[in-house]
Amino acid sequence: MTDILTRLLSGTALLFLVLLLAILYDGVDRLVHARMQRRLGPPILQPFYDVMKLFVKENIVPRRAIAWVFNGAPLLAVTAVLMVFLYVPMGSLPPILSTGGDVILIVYLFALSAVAMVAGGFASGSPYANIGAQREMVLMMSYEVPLAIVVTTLAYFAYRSGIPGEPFNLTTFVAMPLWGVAGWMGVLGLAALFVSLMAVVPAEVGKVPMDIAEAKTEILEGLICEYSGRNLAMFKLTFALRNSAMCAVVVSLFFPWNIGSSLGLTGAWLLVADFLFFWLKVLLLQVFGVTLIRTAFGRFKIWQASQFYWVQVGGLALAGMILLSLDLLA
Amino acid sequence: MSAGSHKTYRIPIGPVHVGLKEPVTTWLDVDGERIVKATVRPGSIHRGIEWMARERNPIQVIYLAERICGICSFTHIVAFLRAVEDAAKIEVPIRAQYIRSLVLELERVHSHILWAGVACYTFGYDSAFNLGMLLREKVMDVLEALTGNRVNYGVGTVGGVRRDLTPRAAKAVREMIEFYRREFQTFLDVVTEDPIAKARMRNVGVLSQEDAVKYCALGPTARGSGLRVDLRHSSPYEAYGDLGVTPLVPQDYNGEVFGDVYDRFFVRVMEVIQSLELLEKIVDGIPEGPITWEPKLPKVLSALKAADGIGWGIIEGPRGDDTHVVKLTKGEENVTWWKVRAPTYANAVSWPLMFKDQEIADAPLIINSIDPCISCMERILVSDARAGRSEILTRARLVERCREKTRRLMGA
Amino acid sequence: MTCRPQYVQECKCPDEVMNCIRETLGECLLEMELRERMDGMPRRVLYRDLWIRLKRDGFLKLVDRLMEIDFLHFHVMSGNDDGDVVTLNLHCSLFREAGAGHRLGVTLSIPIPKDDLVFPSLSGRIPGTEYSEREMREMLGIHFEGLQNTDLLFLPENWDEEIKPWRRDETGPAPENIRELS
Amino acid sequence: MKLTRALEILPKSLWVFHCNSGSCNGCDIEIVATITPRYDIERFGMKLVGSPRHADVLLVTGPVTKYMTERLRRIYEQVPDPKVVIVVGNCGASGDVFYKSYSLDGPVDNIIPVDVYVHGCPPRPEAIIEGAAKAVLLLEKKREELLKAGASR
Repeated sequence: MTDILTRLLSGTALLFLVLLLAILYDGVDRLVHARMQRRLGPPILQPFYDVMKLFVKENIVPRRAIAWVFNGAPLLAVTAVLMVFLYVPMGSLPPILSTGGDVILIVYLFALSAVAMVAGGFASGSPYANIGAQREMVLMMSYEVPLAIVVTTLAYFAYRSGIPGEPFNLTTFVAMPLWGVAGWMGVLGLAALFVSLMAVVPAEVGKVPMDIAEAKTEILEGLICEYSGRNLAMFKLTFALRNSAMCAVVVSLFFPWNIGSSLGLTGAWLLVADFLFFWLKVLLLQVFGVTLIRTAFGRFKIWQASQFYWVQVGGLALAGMILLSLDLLA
Repeated sequence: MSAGSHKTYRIPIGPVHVGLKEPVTTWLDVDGERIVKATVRPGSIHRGIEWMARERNPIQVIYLAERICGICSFTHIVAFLRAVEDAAKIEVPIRAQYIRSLVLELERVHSHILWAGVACYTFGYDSAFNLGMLLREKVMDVLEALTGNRVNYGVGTVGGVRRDLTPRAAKAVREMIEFYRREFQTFLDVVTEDPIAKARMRNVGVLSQEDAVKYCALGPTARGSGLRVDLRHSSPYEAYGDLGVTPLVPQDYNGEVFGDVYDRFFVRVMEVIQSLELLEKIVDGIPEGPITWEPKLPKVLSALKAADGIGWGIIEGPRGDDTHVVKLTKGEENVTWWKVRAPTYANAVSWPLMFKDQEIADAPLIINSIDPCISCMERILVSDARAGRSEILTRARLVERCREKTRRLMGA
Repeated sequence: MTCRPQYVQECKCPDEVMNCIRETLGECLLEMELRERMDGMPRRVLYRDLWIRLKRDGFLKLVDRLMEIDFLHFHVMSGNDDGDVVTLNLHCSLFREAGAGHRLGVTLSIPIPKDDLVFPSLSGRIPGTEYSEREMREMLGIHFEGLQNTDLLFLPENWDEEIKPWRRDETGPAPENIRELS
Repeated sequence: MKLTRALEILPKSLWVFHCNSGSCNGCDIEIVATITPRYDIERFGMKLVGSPRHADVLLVTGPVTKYMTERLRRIYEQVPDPKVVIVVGNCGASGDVFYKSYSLDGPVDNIIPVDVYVHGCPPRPEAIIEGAAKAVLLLEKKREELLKAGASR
């Protein structure tokens, strides 16, 4: 009983902290983006202001929208992504719900939030939102393939190379970095998997060049075109959270090293140091994997993005899979 | 996507758009992502400028002509002035002609860079947009130094220009040329060599050479389709007869013509570089002399009052040739009638062809591709089925409605 | 008639074109003037404009003849209510692609009696004229025979189509249609 | 009241929807200039948004043409409360050179309530930023009214 209570409390506290960090990172993203464009950029706390403002604005439900889906979708979307953080070990802090879930569940949670957004788009009854929702669906179908390949390959590799623990659980990967287990072919394969997973990130978080479903200049913000006020704020949170969540998962899978123990820290300090180090890694990944990419490229068209994920990224992921299998055989 | 089912629905792009008669609503019949049919409906910004001119004398019309379009304002002025000068048989001093050409070329530079930036913005390439706009500020500074204004310069007058080219301004122009020679290549590289940018523009919105002729396409749109048409070459005006302009077509650089958005983009960007050369020739070769045919306005007005006839002014603006026709009647102070044909007016006819079988994602880009005015990018409207409401809203009713909504919000 | 959708690369001299027009039109030709546009340093002729006034009957014949010389590039139509007649001007050009200074501006000016405001549509021959014809229809009330699309072009949907904004007689905009903004 | 605290932060985030109701484009390019590196309004937390539903401020340029009247009203309604309308340019404020026509319904305050006028033909980017700053103050005032209306219920 007390266990459940502590988990509940610590979970809530953690999620709150994560929410703040995710929004802050969104601010960093915008600032870095602006600086790279030789602009001064917004204050770093800008996303906080935006979200708070949106919460006190009027919440309009279009007359042609299906109200309960329209209002429920943002809530579901944001909850689903928040849930992801319950399964991600942060530094030496074990995941709150470690026993209950694994990588497959995380992938599903991401998909669930995307589906919620699609449902919201379809429910808003605007042709632009409709197109946006269709695009999001197509995009989802495209990036799920490389994502599935990466996740299953990693789990298979972990299982076959005899790493202790549940093969699909993130704690397994964190406890024993795969880079150390693999041979040179395996390292190559892991690198390929890493790159293909990073390629999925912009699509998951809806940023250029994969912001096809929300393209402002094409279909007027698409999916979220009809949303305002509180609902829009929740979608903004969803995007920020997805960004951090995706990067957190990548960090757990590929860069699970901790700093605390090598500094000789113990107890609470170890937890704090590792936690901070974990989020530092997430930030770095976010800046290099999302912000730089979105500064350097334009937007894909939907079929170009599909092709990109099916052929290039999918191919790379497959190559990674083959290399890792060869490594296992060798 | 709605595979199999062929239910099409209509989405509007527009209506907010720019220019005298250029604002356009485009209704796209869409099947999934594919455009089946496009219907173009201009008119949202029809202000009746030609009708307004009937109550104004030619000098007053200059300021009206300037506000046909804020981007190519000087183009409209010069076309109008040439029409008036043709009707009234007024000779413009050479120095004034050179200054007119100078401002026209500066305007072309600013318009093309603006367009290129906005095109990048349209397909989500914000960094290139920002880089382009950063570069554009330089030419805006020069225009400001030369004329005192950033937009709507007000330098043209019947029989000449109102501002002389001071040595300081000439120095600013030279500096600007140097600056662009140094910096513009970066922008060119960033955009023309970026794989995504190229993928977004290549084979999009194709207008074949044959259609370009048939639908009377103009300016960069026609040149992007491979036609060697440029009024600065085929019927030189002002100082262009001395400058020797050759039409810039993509086949001279890339070997082949696609007639797509990329080619139009390429033509515009290369024309900026061409304009720099022209600007240099103008600044070097500008002769001394008066800048107006007659500095006293009452004298000009009386000469215009005595004039009788139709004049035709046609010049190459940044977007294509700009045609103004003016009728002056003897004994009447005001313009009898005036016809303006902004380039987009002609280019828009070929829009439906470019839209055919393209994707919605490309629609704003295609709209942009002929019209380097700031596009519909942030001005695409959602038009909904509630338009059928018959109630007429007064302002008081609107305020009431607004408050009602507030109460509803606070109650919730 | 099918027109060849390309421009000629070599031009004819204006006199030749003028002779050709004289031959084609015969008594339909009311007036013809060649204007030379001078500019530059030294001041010299840079290009020429041809102004032709003709009767409506000779119009199509002339257009077809000019199309044989070069694809007639259409710029715009202008028009005016001149009392008993509505004058329609077509501003076109020849030899657009034929080299430096060779473009020849051609203006065809045709008076149309007000009691029979009908004019043949060119949109079959030159598709680019569609907008201008629609504009002249809504602004001056000229009926174009053969124009497929007669939707309003510039005026708002709720416009009373009986009112022709550019006319100066009773069909023009009445004072109550006009708004003073300031 | 907790809401008040949250509201203090509001002015720092200003989302703008731009509607051209018949302008000559001169104002519009100056508006674009304000989002570019030299003037960069994002440093004040302002940005242009693509849908009126996301906006706090409606920026209108141009004397309203008959074709645009209804559409402008509809956009105005789509902007959620609290909202401020800024008119950029002389012609939207008074008609300016377009003072008399058969196809104009404007000026803008004839159609929708206007809060801030930015004069100039076209105004410089600095003037547009100043207009936005005024809008921030007004937005605050409107919010207080909203709060009062909420408190009295």
